[in-house]
Amino acid sequence: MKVEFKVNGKMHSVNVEPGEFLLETLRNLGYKSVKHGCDTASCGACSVQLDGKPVLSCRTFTATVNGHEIKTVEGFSKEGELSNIQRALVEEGAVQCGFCIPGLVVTADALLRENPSPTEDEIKGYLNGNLCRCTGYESQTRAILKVAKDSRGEKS
Amino acid sequence: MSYSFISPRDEKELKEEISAPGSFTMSGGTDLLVKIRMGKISPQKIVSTSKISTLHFIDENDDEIVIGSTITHAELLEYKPLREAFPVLFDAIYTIGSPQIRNRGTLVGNVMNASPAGDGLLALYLLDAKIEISNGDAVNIDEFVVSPGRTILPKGEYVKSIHIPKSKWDHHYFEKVGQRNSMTISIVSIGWLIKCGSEAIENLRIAFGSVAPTILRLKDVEKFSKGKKIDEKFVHVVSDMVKERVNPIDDVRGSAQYRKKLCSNLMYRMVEEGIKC
Amino acid sequence: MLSIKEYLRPDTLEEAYDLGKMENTLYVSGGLMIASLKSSRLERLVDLKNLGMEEIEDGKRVKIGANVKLSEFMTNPLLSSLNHGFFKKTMKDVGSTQIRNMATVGGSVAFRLGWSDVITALMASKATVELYEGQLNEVSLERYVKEKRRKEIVTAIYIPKNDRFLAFEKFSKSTFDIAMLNVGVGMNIRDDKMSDVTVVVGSRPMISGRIVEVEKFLNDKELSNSIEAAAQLMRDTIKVGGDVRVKAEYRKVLSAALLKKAMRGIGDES
Amino acid sequence: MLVRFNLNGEEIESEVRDDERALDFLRRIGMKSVKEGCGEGECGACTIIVNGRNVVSCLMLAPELDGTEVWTTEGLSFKNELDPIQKAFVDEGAIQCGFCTPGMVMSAKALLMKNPQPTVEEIKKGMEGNLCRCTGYFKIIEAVKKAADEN
Amino acid sequence: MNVREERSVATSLSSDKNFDVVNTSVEKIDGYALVKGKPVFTDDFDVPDSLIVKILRSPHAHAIVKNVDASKALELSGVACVLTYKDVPRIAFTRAGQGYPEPSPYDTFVLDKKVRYVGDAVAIVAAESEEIARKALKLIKVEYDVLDNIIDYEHAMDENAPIIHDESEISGAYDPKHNIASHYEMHFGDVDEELSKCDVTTEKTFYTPNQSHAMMEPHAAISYFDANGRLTIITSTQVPYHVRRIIKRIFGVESRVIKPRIGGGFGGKQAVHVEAYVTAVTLKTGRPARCIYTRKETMTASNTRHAMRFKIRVGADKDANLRVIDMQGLSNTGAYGEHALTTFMVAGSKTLPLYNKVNAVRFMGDIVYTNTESAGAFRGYGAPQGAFALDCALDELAHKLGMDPVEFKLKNSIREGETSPVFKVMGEGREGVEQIVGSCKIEECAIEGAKLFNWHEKRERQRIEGTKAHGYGVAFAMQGSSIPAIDMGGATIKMNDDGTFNLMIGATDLGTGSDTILAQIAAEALHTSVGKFVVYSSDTDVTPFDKGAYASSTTYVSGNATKRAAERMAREILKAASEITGESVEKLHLENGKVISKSGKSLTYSEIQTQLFYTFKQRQLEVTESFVSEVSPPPYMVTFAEIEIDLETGKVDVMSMLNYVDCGTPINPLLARGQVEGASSQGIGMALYEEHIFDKNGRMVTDDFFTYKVPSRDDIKKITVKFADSYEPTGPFGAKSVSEIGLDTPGPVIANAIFDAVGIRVNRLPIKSEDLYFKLNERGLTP
Repeated sequence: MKVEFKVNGKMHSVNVEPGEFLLETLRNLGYKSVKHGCDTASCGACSVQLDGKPVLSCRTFTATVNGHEIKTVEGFSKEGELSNIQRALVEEGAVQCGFCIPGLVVTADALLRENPSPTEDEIKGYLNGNLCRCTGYESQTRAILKVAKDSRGEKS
Repeated sequence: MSYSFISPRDEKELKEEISAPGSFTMSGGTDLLVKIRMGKISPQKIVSTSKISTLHFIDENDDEIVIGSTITHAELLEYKPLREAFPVLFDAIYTIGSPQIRNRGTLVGNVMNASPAGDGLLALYLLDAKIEISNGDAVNIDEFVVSPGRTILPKGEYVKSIHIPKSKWDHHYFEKVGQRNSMTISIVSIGWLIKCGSEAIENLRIAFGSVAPTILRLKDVEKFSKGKKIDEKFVHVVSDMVKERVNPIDDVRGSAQYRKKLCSNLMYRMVEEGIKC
Repeated sequence: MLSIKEYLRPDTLEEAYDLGKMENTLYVSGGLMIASLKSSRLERLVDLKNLGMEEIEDGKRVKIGANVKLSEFMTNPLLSSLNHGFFKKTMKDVGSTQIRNMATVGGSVAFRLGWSDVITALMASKATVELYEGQLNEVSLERYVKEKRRKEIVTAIYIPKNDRFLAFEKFSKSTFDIAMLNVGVGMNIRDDKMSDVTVVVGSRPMISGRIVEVEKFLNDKELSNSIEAAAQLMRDTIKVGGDVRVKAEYRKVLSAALLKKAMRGIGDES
Repeated sequence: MLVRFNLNGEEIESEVRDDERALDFLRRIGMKSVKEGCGEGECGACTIIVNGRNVVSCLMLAPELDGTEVWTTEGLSFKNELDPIQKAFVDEGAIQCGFCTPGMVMSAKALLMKNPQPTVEEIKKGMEGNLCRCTGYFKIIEAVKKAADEN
Repeated sequence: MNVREERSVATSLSSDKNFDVVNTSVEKIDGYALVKGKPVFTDDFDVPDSLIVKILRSPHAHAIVKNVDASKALELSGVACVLTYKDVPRIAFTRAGQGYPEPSPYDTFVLDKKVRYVGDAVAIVAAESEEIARKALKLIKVEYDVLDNIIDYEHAMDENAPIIHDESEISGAYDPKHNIASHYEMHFGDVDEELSKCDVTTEKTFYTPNQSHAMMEPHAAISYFDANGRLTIITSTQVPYHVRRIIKRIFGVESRVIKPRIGGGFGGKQAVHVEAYVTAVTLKTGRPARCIYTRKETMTASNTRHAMRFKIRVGADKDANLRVIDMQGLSNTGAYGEHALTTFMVAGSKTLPLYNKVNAVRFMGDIVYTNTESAGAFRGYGAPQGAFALDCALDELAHKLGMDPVEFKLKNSIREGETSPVFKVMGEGREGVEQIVGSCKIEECAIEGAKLFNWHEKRERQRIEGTKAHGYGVAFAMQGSSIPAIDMGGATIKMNDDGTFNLMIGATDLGTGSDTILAQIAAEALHTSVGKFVVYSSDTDVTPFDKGAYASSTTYVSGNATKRAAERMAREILKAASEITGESVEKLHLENGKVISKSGKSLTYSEIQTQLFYTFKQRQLEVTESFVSEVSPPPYMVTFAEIEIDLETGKVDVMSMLNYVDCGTPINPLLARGQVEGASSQGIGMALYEEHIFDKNGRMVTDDFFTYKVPSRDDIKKITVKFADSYEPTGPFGAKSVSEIGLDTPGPVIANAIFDAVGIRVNRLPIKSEDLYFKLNERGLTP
């Protein structure tokens, strides 16, 4: 079946299988940042923004995104330039193996749009669906707090 | 460079397709695609004849051999009766392009290309071939070809076949002078057919390529030669005649002067070949 | 990828219902649960997304279209303020941000999952379910989860608008996990006196249901001095099962403990 | 338009553009052995075999592949086992930069299919449409001869 | 300014060491690519025309494969091949990626006619698409002769227990007829006699579970013949060189192993998992083959931590002198003996030397086969298992002595300049090496840590308030830095005329940041910045040999190799500069990417190499150095934790955890901190959440992230990391290891804190709220 949707502002018109998931479609289109980490909606590595909201692409039928807008981490940085959240994650040492990072970036970005000044608890709650096995989360939380602080003009 | 492609299955469909404006008929494509690439033509539609079975044939009878328009050079070379009947045509085709080109290019394509350097065309001139057009007309080759790249083929018609009347010759000759041996376009090409009488030439046909806007048959030289004996003196005379009659141009492959000299010199091949007539 | 033959996107409820009657066909709302089905018999999905059902309507009771996402409970001003902010607080414990952005209230109910937190919370609020079965019907959520139906389409949930205090407690191994047991409690409370009490326990591992004995016991009693006894009664009367994750005996413990926490929560709040 | 043809022994069905050259299409579907050297049929680097004959794929349109049987160099070797022609090219040092080699191999293959025991002259004639800038052709001729001898 | 060169303020400089690049928190050099989601992981590589490989796995824990009928599958269009044990070489090998000769038994075949756990491979299917491959799996008919199985490792040595490895080809196993993969015992002194002389003793049995690595990236490999016919394997591995060696052993084929970025490993990728399957398919079909494990396969058919049981006896005199430690262990290696002996030995060798003042030590036990997923290497490698038993036992002893456990453990622990006989006796799979401890700041860790944590103040607090109990625990740990006298690492440095260096290392960055810290080490030695280093790791055809990423060795071994190479490069640069300038080497020095002479001349590295390329004694400066250590200097750590128990449910939350670490010089404090935070979090998972449940047929029920709970963000409350001011004389710029030690303490520290809170000694991990509740209930502590 034919489905049309935008990824990072670029229109795609693709033929997909009726039972195809967005994760598969996006990776086939070359958006390799979207990761397959589990099969049970448990890890968040496949998170993308659907109309600005983080969802799990492994559980989203591609058929349902017809006419919608998707954002992956590929859409966050221009060449050589990082978004604030990306920069903070690198600076705070929150990127170890990096496998969970694309999903984390799109989720954290949504959090900061919805709530520019989240508390540590709010960060933890919002990002509870993004598993990371390397960092113990502390550095990732620090990075998000840092972005929030910077955006309030309180330079850390 | 955007066009559509269609490959009709029969001649009726072919006729419909080629009458549309901007459509080009393609048989082998070896010249057409290069021309498109070079921007010389911009077709809207390419109509391939390759899948029309009624155009893919070679017929032979006592009087002639008829070659369907989609027969490739390679197929002709592999067709034994052709080699026996028209060795000059065989030799000419044998020099065309490369195996890859001969596997795709057709004799009709060579005719349609109407190049003054057409190797197969030169042989057809010598052999007084006739072109059978889809409207039923049959036209002599030298009337069919008008000028470089142009023929009298009416718009909306196509070539069905080439008829080559059988005739007996004792000697035949084809040579092309090119910058290299393979894959080359001639600077000058020459071909002749000779029928010997008891002591002298009974009949001679001679043609040159790349020395005029079309293949040049030198009919007056042919007439002059009748009853003459082939020797140094004869060749000396006809080579001067040839020099006067060819009308080549300067181009990247050679100057007019060089070409003229080549033509007259090539006449000496008659002696070198040891033709006793 | 699911090996299915068709993904259909009907535009009307009637059409969807007709399509749903076909063999080996399931409805999709959020899609979260469908995706994990490994049934090789499934042939067809009927997407309910084009049917609208996204309204949140205020009135004597609040109508929530079946396609409303769980995240709306946290962000929609009306839903997040219901019953003293109960749903906003509760939904934080359900799934994750991504899951709440995908899962719909209709899907959460229609799947009748034993461990559903949403059903427990809604049941405590005395929600009802609107269904399409060729015509629109409405049943209480309790009845809905108990009854076997076929091919019905959940179209909306109604939450009564009132001043009841609600509390939800969930026990799970880690914070991003399904409940080993969950408890929802609702009541009117005036001067510590309880009335119109609902006590719901889910993930036992059987599906959520009201614990009528405990409710009866609590009605008309004072909250502050009934907690221990209610907990004891809960432990004694509740029917639970064991599974690989947790033994039945411990579920009983949890039912009592979570009831106490919920009641204390209501006590603190009121 | 949709074309169906047999590529290296497998049935292929693919959407092609009307004005796409067979060369571009074959490379697009992964047949990277087919090289573009000149784009006008002069160099033979894009040689493929269509219905048993070697042709230059730069002067062929992709729609024309419909219904044909096509071989490219990819189809000649299985695993690491080489076709005798490929082997002979390696053994005889007929490969220098290697860019012309796939086309060479296909022309040699077509030649030997038609004429299993060609003379040197016939080899030269058969390979005349393939340019090589490295080797001076001697080793190529020897390679084809060797492959023929081993036939 | 290049952000990578930005200096972080969060550095703690060793007073007498003045570093420029080392000991600063430069940004991870692969951070940008990762945070942008660039296609850098194995599954992100599109190799055209790849076959998709799937593995048919056994539904039985123990069975003979009587017949495999793949005819139906092979009829399916798009199926390239189905391989069974008849189609692959019958070469016994071990999947474990270790030094050679391998200490693990050769007891594994790519495919065997016997299956030994649920998930064991039965057939390899390769098809044109994932869907076809999955269909083909279902069409293969396998006849099994189901055998009795052993799931519970405590029954592996029972009389009449089924024999798991009865094949004739097995070698290197201790007593396979009794399911004993390996056995170890050592002692010095007479433990029974010493125990009898002790005033206080304690004896207890402790259990640790078979934890899953749960790295976020599942196992993945792609193999293909490159254009020249060389078998090339792109694989998510920690041990590319071992993979190459093992593939050669199995298939007799040479290969190139490329490690791209790795999505976490933690020891789980210190083995051959997927590589053998894709290789078999590529060899069979000539086609590229890719196999990406599902999460379920990653959970059920790769490796777990070795579950261990330790019966421990410890004793002290009344003056709180620890006199004796006796540990009798049992380890579950699962179906195959991967890392069987070595992990078990590390449970002793990386714990016992910490308490070097004892008169007698015994450490012994068996490592047994069971019909469960094979155990393997997992961060800590036995040490967390040993530490749980030892540290908890000492905690109890301190309690019996009425002594603050910090004080008791500190009093009896090792100090700088001391040694332990255990170092010499126990190595990994063989004898160890003697070593004097060159750096040990355990006093700072304990004393300063206690202050920072408010240990003494907190211990005065009320433990039970309402429905909650609070407890405070401490745990001590050591680890090692590399496997001495076995593991080697190499580094090649090449100077370019643009002023950059290529640093080529076999060391395998699996997310740890080793590429970055090795570049820091090289930059420090070459007096330039990290940004000048272009790092390549690891490609067996390009980079020099390195043992791989394990055994806390990369910073220490590969770091020393890198330092040596960089120092030699520095000498080469000085020599070249001397030749160019005519000034003697003694008058030249390196500074900020330049050679500076006393006469004031200066030449940049770029200028030197440009001259060396084109105009002057032409050559490229390139050096290769390697390093193998004679010692394995332990890092030390003291962890303090506060836990909260919900008395109504038995649920335990770790409210805060302080890790005070002596890892020598942290080459990159930010990344070192990340290592400790991550390890702590995995340790918390192991202590509280991560549990594998098997059904009676041996099938793992907890085979996904939905049922196997690794800690999520909200589960981790507060982890603080502090580094002691330490300098290891044998380490590169004073560094020791830091990657594993963080996993050793969470188990004991949480258990000790629970004891502190409610007086219940938990002896089994994970600590389930259910179990704890009923214990609390028994003691009347539940409200």
